[in-house]
Amino acid sequence: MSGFDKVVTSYEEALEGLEDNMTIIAGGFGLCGIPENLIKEIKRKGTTGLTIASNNAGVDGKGLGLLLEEKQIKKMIASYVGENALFEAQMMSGELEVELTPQGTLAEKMRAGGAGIPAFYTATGYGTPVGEGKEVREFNGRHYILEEALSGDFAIAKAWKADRYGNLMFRKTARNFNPMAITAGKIAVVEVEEIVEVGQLDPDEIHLPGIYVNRLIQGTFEKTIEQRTVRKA
Amino acid sequence: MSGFDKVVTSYEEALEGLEDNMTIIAGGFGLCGIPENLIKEIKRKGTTGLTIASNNAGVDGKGLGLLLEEKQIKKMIASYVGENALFEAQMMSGELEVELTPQGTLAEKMRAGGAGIPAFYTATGYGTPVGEGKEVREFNGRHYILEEALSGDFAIAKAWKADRYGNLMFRKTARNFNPMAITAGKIAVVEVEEIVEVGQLDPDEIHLPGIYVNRLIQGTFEKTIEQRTVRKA
Amino acid sequence: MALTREQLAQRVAQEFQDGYYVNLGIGIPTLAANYIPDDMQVMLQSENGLLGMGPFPLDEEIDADLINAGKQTVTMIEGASLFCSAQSFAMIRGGHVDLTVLGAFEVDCQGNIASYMIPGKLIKGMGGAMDLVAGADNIIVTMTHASKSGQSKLLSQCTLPLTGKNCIRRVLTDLALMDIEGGKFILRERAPGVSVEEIINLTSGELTVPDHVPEMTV
Amino acid sequence: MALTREQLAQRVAQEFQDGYYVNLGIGIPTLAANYIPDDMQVMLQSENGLLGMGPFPLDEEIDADLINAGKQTVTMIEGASLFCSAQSFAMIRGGHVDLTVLGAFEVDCQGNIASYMIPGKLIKGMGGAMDLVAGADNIIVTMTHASKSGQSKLLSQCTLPLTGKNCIRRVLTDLALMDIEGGKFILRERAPGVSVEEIINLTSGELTVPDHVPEMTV
Repeated sequence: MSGFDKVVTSYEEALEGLEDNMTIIAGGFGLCGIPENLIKEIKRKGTTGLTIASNNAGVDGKGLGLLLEEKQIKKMIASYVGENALFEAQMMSGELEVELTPQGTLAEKMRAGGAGIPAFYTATGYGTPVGEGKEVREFNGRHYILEEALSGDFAIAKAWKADRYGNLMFRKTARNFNPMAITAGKIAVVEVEEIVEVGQLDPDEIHLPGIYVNRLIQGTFEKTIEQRTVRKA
Repeated sequence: MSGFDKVVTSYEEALEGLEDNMTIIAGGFGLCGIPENLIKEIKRKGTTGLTIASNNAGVDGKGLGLLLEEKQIKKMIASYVGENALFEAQMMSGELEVELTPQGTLAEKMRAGGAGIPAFYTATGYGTPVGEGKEVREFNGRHYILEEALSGDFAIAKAWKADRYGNLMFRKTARNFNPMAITAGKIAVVEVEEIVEVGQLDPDEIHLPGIYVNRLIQGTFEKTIEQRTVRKA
Repeated sequence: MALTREQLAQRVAQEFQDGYYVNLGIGIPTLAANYIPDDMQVMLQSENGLLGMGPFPLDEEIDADLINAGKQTVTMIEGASLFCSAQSFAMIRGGHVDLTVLGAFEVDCQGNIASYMIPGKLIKGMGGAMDLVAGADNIIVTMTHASKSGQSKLLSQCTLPLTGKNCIRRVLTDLALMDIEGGKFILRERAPGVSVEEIINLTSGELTVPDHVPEMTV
Repeated sequence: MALTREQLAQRVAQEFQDGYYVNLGIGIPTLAANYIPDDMQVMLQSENGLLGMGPFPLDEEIDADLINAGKQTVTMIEGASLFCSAQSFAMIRGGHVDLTVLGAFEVDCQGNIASYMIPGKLIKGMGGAMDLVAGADNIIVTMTHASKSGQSKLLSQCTLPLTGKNCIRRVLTDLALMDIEGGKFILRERAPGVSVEEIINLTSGELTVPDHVPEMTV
């Protein structure tokens, strides 16, 4: 009787079934709250031809930047990719396809993918390159464009704490895209800093219910800081 | 300097500006988590011609049932209205207009209203009376109908605990429609069991940020139970 | 003999699998929770915002803030989680619930279901039923095979306003378990002591009867 | 004299009102947080999921899990709240943020803004900027009035790909504060010591100059 116990004990097992040319929805904002060990495992596996939806594409040598090094990514769906020289080079050379998506639209597309909403209207991007080729419709005298949901074969995400049933809590701004990314994956894999026994989490304080989580693994994290900014005491 | 302090001290002040023929979005499921004192204040004020979106319409003498007694409601947008004889009588006589909306669609319409999404597609209601007159569109071989967002001149809702800035925590299944209802009101009025000082709530445990709340009031609640069911020890 | 309510609930429970998230409608579906096998974990979703619903409370445990979708006081099991209605229906509409069990007035061999409204008579509203039937791949409808006056509820076409179109694949009645495939009912199991002829007589929609139709084990 | 970065930030801060929820873009807009008047409370929204952003941390306070939209380490003020990106942009898109301040490459007198892309040269992406300009009623664009080579950035029609269409009503440059109304720039204030003629010369789009154009107080 395994029931609702989502815990797996190796990263290999966590990403079992991930194959070339699949689509992955990834959590994280910059390098904050990224599933860093799951990304490393994808690098180790050598899976290629991937389509990845993630707000950013990591930096050189960190996060999704690791997968760019090996040219494992065929297409990126992201809102901001400005921190990565390798990314720019591959995009300019045409090796890497890029679909720039406004940040809020990207978040909403992932949420829609998880929530059974195939498409929604938003004013974001109307009259810009993002709106090109998309249906425009007026509601109450304002123009909106139609955006379709995003979902993936896998979701990879990072949370702070989980119980064995996959009930999740996130920490501070490391929450970001992680909850929606998880809901949008056919197989949702989440790595966390701590796994507690069932019953240890207050049901009112769970940020995302375990029903969305398929596999759960405890890891250790580098948590690289991109812009270390301090004030004087 | 009032800043972000949302606290008002009387129910009269809480609903100042509510006028005849306005639209109200209300939280609550059955009699659980309803803004019972705000409803009583609407009864006291005698505001009429109201359009109210709420999952249910209360029961005779409780919740929104109080406003039916005085015929203050012109139109109800609800998913389930089966517990209220007065409601049925007024609906059958044509005094009360009713727009039956599936529960999940109602929740999503409120969320959309608060989130700047004017409309979305859902499979719910396709091929049923709910879908009549609505646009049908196919995505990936499946049929969906277009549903538009809901928003109101006022939102009335109930939370458990708040800080003075209107950051909210809900308790158990009294959460239900309350968070979305609040986001969908031009003026969102929330009554709570306890108001704490700013800084007392863990930012990670806030269910709904105070930015959505315009007025906050502390009340005492009857919390009527509709179906008291127990098991033997 | 037609199945009793308890037997219907028992047969429903045979559809459960270890690790299933299940939404049970009011009535017979809810009873099925009493028959979850001991060697199996099933988690109950209540669409008003609770995953991991437990049994009714002891008198001293009653909490007005903790109810199920039928407005009954309930409890939570360990590992439960609470959320808003938008999240609850994201879960349902997004197909994350493994099994949905609900009642109906009529089902037809196109997989249509009518369960929420009898025009001119009963207008209570659909609650979450339309979302549940639109969101789940795996739905079991439970109902009596025929009305008290002997009218079949398994039709070639529903006569009442629909709750969902072309979404039902499995129906359990007091007489039979049937699948719906290719515009036909397929008789899979019969209630103990109920003959295939009786089922044929009380099924108005097109019915395929395999050579062997086993009795249910309840 | 053209305004310095600090003076631009000071002038932006004069748009703040007590109780405003404000989203400040990277660069000059962020500096405006240093000039919030003492008798006023303003709460900063960071679109990566924080409302109530505080100053940069002390060295010992640094937390890799707490950054702003520019990926800088930050702190939280008392009364802050944390949330996911969907909630953050529900707030923005839904018009709940009172004021948005952001930079741009070009603005035109139709209220169009270009701020995210120079084709063939700079392709970093729009981040949250398209959502911010589409979601807010109250936006201030801050930028230099002209390029280093003296080309106006206040145009009759933007030449770069747009971030948003017909959404900008107020622009603050190092030379002037302008509103956009009825397809024209309207000169509201000029930087101390800057002449109306200088502004006219460096404004390419149609410009209306009222009889009296006061100097800014910075």
